[in-house]
Amino acid sequence: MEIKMQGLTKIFTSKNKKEVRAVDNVDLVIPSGKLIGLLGPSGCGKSTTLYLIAGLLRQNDGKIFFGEDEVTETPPEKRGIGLVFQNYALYPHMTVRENILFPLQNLKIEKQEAIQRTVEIAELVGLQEMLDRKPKELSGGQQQRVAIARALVKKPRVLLLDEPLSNLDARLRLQTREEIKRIQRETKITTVFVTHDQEEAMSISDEIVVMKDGVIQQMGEPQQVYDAPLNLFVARFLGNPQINVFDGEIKNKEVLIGGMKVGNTILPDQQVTVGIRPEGFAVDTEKKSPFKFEIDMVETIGRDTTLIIEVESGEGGILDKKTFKAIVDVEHRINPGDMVHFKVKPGKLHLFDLSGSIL
Amino acid sequence: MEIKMQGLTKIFTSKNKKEVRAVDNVDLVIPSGKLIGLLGPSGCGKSTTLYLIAGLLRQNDGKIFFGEDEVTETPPEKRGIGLVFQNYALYPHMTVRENILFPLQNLKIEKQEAIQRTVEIAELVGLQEMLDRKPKELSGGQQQRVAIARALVKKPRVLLLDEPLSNLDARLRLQTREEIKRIQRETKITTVFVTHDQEEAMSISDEIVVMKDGVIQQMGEPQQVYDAPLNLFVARFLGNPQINVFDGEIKNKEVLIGGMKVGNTILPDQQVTVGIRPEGFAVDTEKKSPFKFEIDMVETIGRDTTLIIEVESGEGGILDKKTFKAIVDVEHRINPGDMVHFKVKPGKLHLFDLSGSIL
Amino acid sequence: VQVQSETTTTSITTTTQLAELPNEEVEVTFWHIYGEGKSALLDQMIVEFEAMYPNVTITSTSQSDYDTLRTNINTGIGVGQVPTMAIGYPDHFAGYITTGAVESLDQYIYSTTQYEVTDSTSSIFGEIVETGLELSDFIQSYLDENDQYQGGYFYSVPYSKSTETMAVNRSVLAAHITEIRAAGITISDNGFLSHETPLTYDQLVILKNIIVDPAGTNATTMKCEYLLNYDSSGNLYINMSRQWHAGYTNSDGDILIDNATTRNMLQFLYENFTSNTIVLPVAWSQSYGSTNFIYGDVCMSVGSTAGVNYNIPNSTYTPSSLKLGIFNVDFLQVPQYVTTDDSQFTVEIDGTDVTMTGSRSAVQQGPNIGIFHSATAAQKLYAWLFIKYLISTDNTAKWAMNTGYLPVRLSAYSSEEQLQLSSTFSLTYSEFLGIAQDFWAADGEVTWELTDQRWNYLYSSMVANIAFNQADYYQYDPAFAAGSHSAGSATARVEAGYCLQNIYTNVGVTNYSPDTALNFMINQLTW
Amino acid sequence: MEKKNNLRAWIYLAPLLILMTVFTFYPIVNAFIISIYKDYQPLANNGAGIITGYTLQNFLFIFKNQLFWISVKNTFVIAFVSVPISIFLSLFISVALKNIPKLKGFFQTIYFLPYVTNAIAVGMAFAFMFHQNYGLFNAILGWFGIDAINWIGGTASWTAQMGALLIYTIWSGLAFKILVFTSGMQNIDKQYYDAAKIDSASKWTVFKRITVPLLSPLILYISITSMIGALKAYNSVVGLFGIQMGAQPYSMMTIVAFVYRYVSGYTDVGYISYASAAAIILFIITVVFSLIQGVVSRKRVHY
Amino acid sequence: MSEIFVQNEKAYKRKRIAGNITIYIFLALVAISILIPFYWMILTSFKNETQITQIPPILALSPSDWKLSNYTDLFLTVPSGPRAGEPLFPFFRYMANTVLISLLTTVGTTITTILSAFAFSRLNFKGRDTLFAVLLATMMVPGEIFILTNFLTINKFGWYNIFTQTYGQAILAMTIPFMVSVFYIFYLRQTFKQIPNELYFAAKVDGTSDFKYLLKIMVPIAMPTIVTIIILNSMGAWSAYIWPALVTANDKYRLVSNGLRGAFTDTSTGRTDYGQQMAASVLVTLPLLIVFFTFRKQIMRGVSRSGIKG
Ligand SMILES: Nc1ncnc2c1ncn2[C@@H]1O[C@H](COP(=O)(O)OP(=O)(O)OP(=O)(O)O)[C@@H](O)[C@H]1O
Ligand SMILES: Nc1ncnc2c1ncn2[C@@H]1O[C@H](COP(=O)(O)OP(=O)(O)OP(=O)(O)O)[C@@H](O)[C@H]1O
Ligand SMILES: [Mg+2]
Ligand SMILES: [Mg+2]
Repeated sequence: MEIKMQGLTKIFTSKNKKEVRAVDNVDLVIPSGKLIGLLGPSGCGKSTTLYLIAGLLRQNDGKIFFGEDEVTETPPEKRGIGLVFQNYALYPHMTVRENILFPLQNLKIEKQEAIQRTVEIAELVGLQEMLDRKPKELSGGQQQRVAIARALVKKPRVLLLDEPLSNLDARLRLQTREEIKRIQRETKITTVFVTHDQEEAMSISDEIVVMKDGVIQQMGEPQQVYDAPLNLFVARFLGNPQINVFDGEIKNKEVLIGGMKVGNTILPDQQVTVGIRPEGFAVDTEKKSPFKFEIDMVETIGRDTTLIIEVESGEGGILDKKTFKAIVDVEHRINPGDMVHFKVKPGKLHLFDLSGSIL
Repeated sequence: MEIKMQGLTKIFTSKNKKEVRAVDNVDLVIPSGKLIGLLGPSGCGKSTTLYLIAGLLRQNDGKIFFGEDEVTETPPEKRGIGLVFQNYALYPHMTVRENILFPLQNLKIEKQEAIQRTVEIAELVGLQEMLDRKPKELSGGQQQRVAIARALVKKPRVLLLDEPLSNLDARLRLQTREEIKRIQRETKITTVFVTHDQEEAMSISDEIVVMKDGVIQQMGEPQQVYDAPLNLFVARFLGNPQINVFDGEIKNKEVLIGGMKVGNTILPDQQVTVGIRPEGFAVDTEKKSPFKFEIDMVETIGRDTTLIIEVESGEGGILDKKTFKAIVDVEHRINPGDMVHFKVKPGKLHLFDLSGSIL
Repeated sequence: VQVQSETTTTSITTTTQLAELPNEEVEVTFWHIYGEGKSALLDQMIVEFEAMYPNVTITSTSQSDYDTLRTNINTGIGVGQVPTMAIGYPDHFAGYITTGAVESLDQYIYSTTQYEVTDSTSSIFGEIVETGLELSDFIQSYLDENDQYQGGYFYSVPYSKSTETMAVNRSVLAAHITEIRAAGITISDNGFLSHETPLTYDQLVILKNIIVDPAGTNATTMKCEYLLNYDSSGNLYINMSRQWHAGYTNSDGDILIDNATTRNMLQFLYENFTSNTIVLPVAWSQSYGSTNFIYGDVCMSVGSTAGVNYNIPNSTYTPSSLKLGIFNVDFLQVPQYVTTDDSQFTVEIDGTDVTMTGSRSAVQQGPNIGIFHSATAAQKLYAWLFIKYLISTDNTAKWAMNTGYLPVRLSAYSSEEQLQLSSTFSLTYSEFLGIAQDFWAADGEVTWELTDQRWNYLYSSMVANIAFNQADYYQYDPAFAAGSHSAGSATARVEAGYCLQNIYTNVGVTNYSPDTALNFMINQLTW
Repeated sequence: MEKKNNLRAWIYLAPLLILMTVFTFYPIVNAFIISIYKDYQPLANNGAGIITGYTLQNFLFIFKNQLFWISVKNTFVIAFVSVPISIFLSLFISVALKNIPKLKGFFQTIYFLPYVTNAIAVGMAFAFMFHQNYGLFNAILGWFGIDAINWIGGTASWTAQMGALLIYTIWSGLAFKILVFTSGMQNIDKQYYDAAKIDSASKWTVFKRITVPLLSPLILYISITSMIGALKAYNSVVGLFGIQMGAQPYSMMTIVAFVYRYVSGYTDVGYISYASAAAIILFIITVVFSLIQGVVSRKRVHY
Repeated sequence: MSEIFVQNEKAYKRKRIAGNITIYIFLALVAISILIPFYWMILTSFKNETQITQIPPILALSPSDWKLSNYTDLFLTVPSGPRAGEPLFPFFRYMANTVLISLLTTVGTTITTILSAFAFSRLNFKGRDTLFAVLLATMMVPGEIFILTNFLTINKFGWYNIFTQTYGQAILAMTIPFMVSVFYIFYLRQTFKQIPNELYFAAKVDGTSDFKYLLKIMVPIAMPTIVTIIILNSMGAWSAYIWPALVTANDKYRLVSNGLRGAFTDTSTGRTDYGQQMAASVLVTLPLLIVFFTFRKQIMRGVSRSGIKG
């Protein structure tokens, strides 16, 4: 089922009367049967958005539709959603089994089946041996898994997940997320998945939505958003290590950083902000490129070598940071102190105007 | 200060009388001034270990030393530690400011200085504008940052962090973790950092400790543990995508998987379990290697191409999974359906005996 | 005792009517306060009565205490749900009367109607039953109390009556016989004072000088710390105001306490408190003085006839607390200021002699019994017959001996009914009175066996005699409900007692004036 | 959640409101009306009751009554001394209970017992404990070389009586408060105590900054209800001193006793009106104090 | 540095032990003062009349000196009259009445309390705070004022009739007016408010109605408070005195307190037989104690069960 938000706004007023626009006039259509990853910095309004969709918070303005039906005024229990809370919200007095059974009982699912489904889902999240424990007897990750099981077990029409994997170890995270993906694919439940882990978002989502300060920045297929960010915020937000951002200018169809040419363009002359992802660099083994730096640190993690270059503020036009990073193949065998000439791989040059929008 | 654990054991008895050995006879020395990453699957006893060090849980057996002093019986408030709880444990009735000030007040820090330090640390974690809010008016990530600030502000002798970054977005996570690292380096506070994120653990830690079912599996420098796992569990646990594990044998100094030779060894003939990390493969462009598969899926994230090969159970000697993955340079331009011959890069072949120990 | 029949109001006609008793099933509800332990005798009378009238059921309910009883009847009046009959104090009835809820009993008392019992299952089958009541057989003061209400009707008849008598420590008196005789007071060789004439206050003062040692009770000199304890400070106030003609209240509900005589009286009491002549139980933080009387702290103690036995020391007390050992006890009438009514007496107040006119007075107290208006004629009739049965000569005597109350009928004193007091001991009421009379006549030196049952009834018999002797000058308490500017009689009695207690607790306070207590009392009683 | 559930809420409240309308609101409204009746005799006229008009004189009656002012003085002293002390003491006991490693259940059980005892027994026991010569309290004072005090004897001073009354009042309210506080403390997440330990908070700091604020709703509850209870003190005085309300008559009189005195004489002309008027005055006093309490604590109560 | 640490450690340990001892002494003193009335009640019930009034008081009696007559007298049967054969103090009948009344009012009060505390703590409706303030205000009116009016009401309902009142009507009259308690609503509301909102959210998402949420989540979590309320409330019937005496036309319908107050006062002198009264008190208290001790674990668990955070 498609979820449609129109002009959705949520304002919190805290004790000292300050207003926080946690969700600000959001228009968003989540296509039916898709898994959407909702990404954004801490406090940008992700949880709030989910709660609005769930009907747990009341919007100050705007409308929500599930398919054709407006659900703006529908109470949460009538919306048919599954929700994994960021802090689990397990019922403390119930065992794991009871926690998972609870939504099924509410749906008046036949007892035999309910028990069956509970056991299945518990196995899925690896809790089969803990069904009779109370939440406080579980570790953080185990609690999170119970929360996931509880949301999934009832096969909801819409599944909302608020950082559901943040406390799981990599392997389990991978497993669970693939399981979620699988269930989602099979059941075609429209799913919104909040995560701060972009890798996770990008690998699992059909589309991702990037939010900032309650406002949607960009929506699209993961790779496309990664490859073609609409603004500097998105560019910066996605990618790890972060994109390198430089002060640059366009002069005679050439893109210059600190006077050094890094590429060509068809745009008119102007001051620009240039973004190049670490992996957008290639080592110019012929040492011809004017874009060269002395390497300060070399980190090899697994299969990549990260070259870290420390720069004086403003040196080389680098913005924000005092370092920039390039990731190159481990084969190059570069050592700290080496002088490396960089090329920018084709299509890896992102040009933004000074307000941060893509050119 | 060095932290030493001797035969540390913690047993939980849950209501139904089942015993859980959450920490099982752990001997561990955390070198003074080092940052140790504690890794392991959900429920393996990480939080429990931290709580034991903090003195919040009482061990069933074993001793703990801080430097020369046995602290086994010392109450937590006398141990001089900072602790970030997995679920934050912020004081709900205090504002962010009061939460952070609280430990300073207890240490009778002069008021002026305390306020100063509070503001500084708040800026560090990006909370300067939320100092007067109550925890429940904060987002999950914001709460976590308050918890970090509260633990850091008092400059503890020992700093214990229980998944302190799990709710932060990538950028903030990076920032905060580097800040933690910086503070740790400067102050030389012995720090234990629990995380399920191996990348995080590996990049931040001086040494990592891998735990399973309450038992320490391996301790060492991150790259070393990654490169030379002592057992199959560690090999599997570290690395993302996971290591590929095959059923193999050694015959005449040759390592065979499903009869195909993947490398040489000096070990005597025997059945072995072979581990090869996805990036341990290289594409044999000359198509000579007998180790060849038809590619089912190709995923390109950023700079890498992941080749996914689906196999029948047991086919090609692959254990555990029904797929195996190889990560190769995006340059190779491989498409689903292509037949690819793989070589194993030198030193990337891990051989384990059938009980899982390295050979 | 002179018993005068009230010839003026009795109008016995010679023509008696014979009527049929109603023979339908009748339930008579009867509310009282007698606890389960004490109502056995009452229950027995109920059974007997029901045997006499088989169509009648008496449902008796204990309301635990007088306050509850009154409250429940009052709230019941509000909803028209009251019992057929109930016992109650005069002020209760005064309250019920203002709402018109009680039935005047004159219609029965003066009736000449007679009924023949025609029910063959009755234990009195064939007998003739009268409704009229022989008023001349009742102690006058009781009657006065019960027809004091508006219009002079009887709204209740006396049921269970008691009075106050004075216990004295005869051993102390006996130890000082010479001095007492020297002071002109007649006393027998064994320390008995007159049982016919009460002591006067002049005599009390004389005795006080002889047998009181304010420094404390002393077993060698045989002196007590205080002379006279008065259990009920309310009774002390009220009785004394009558003895002094000081003005208290009247049946119209006027509060008459704001006068010089009363102030004098309170000042006099205050001085008597100060001199240890009179003491109240608060001195020992007690409600009753009997324990301290037994301990020897005080030589004389005025208390209810019903509490006689609490004044007798015996071996169950720890010897160390009995400062004068186990002593002999005698009972006397309550002290008076004058020996004949409306005569003069002189007391010293604030150092000067004051002469006043006074009368004799002793309180009579205890519940009466009446019928409520809302009951059916048959219920009322049977209720009346039941009341008559309860206060019949034999039953009132029986009740008296069993409960410590006094018979309400004079004829009880000569009743020939043998009353079973214990399984092996039965006697008539006059024989019962005779026990004390014999004892006194022998100056205490009777030759009864130790096991003689009479010993058990000696003291009850003493007070019964004393009560009968002072019945001459019984006074009743005016009963009235509160008006729009003053309190009712029950409040007045309580406040009177509190007034004295307040004065007592200020003994020794410099510059204290009893006027404070009186003013407070006035503030509480009038507005 | 945030939507107004008007209808639903009223359904939940229906049983309460029906019962209260009949048995609480109606009598209260009635009391207000009765308080301005002139010469009201509720039972006269065969139970229909009669009045001769309406008046505010009944209130004047109260103010002119010396006893009322005695009652006000005593009531205020009881309320303002016993409430803070008993709250503090019971908090202290509850915290102590929480902090002991062993015998917790044992003590809790004992503290519980007063609910299964009988008021008469308690009154007698206390009267004995306050006995001037043989009582427990004077024995204890004796250890510290303090002379025996006449607490509740017939000639006891006002201060001593009030002291005894306060001790008795505090004692009898303690068990309930301990019960509420101990069960309240169980609801506090243990993590906060762990965090406080890590933050090196002393026991006192933990008490002041963690326990008390987190219990603050309950503390407010207890202080409001015990303030109301103390302003309605009556049974404790009767228990200790009997119906004369003091070692000397009325020396420990309280406002409710004053009300009760006139309620129980309701058959008398105007008494029930006086009682209602006094009750209304007490009601106003209580409301004022509760409002003050509410306002004062607003900032400090954390929900 | 390490030296100091160790010293502190020892001093700390000493301090902690000393602290613990002080706490135990303190708690023990409180416990003793709470037990004294019980002791006194039991002791007095074994004394005879003169021993009771004795000064100085007798502080202990050896078992051989125990006078059981206070107890045995209670069960003496009425020799004659309409109640012939029944015990003087109808202990079992009064107990049965009391238990019944106690159960009914407790069930009623608990239900109304839970429902209204829920409405006041979770539901958002117009006039909520005003209504709550009004309820609180009713606590401030001395209840003595209600009695007369309520009695009249009970009568209008036909529950009180001096001749025809049935047991059922008496029960109604004694229970219905006491099935609400603002005091407990206030208390429970506080607990309910502390249950995190997320649980309500979670339950909504899990498809519960408000009512089911109340029943399945709020009530179990607030169990400590509810048990407390149940205990406190059920004791009420044991001390109820004035109202039962007022609205029962037949003393067979009354409660133990009515028996305790009335039975042992010598009506002619106003003196109370404390020995018997205490013996009866012991008997009345005993079942409570037995219940309490048999279910001690459950009750204490209820009271101390850790609630909200699991
Ligand atoms: N109070 C308890 N009672 C019973 N078992 C418990 C209790 N606390 C923890 N456990 C069990 O002990 C084991 C270790 O728990 P711990 O919290 O240390 O795990 P963890 O490594 O921190 O896991 P996670 O990463 O999920 O937080 C788990 O299996 C958990 O279920
Ligand atoms: N009850 C509240 N009162 C006031 N402000 C609030 C409240 N709840 C949330 N906020 C604020 O609204 C903003 C959005 O909060 P939200 O919880 O949606 O963030 P989020 O995107 O989920 O962040 P995170 O990843 O840290 O969980 C934050 O700035 C937060 O401080
Ligand atoms: Mg969030
Ligand atoms: Mg953990």
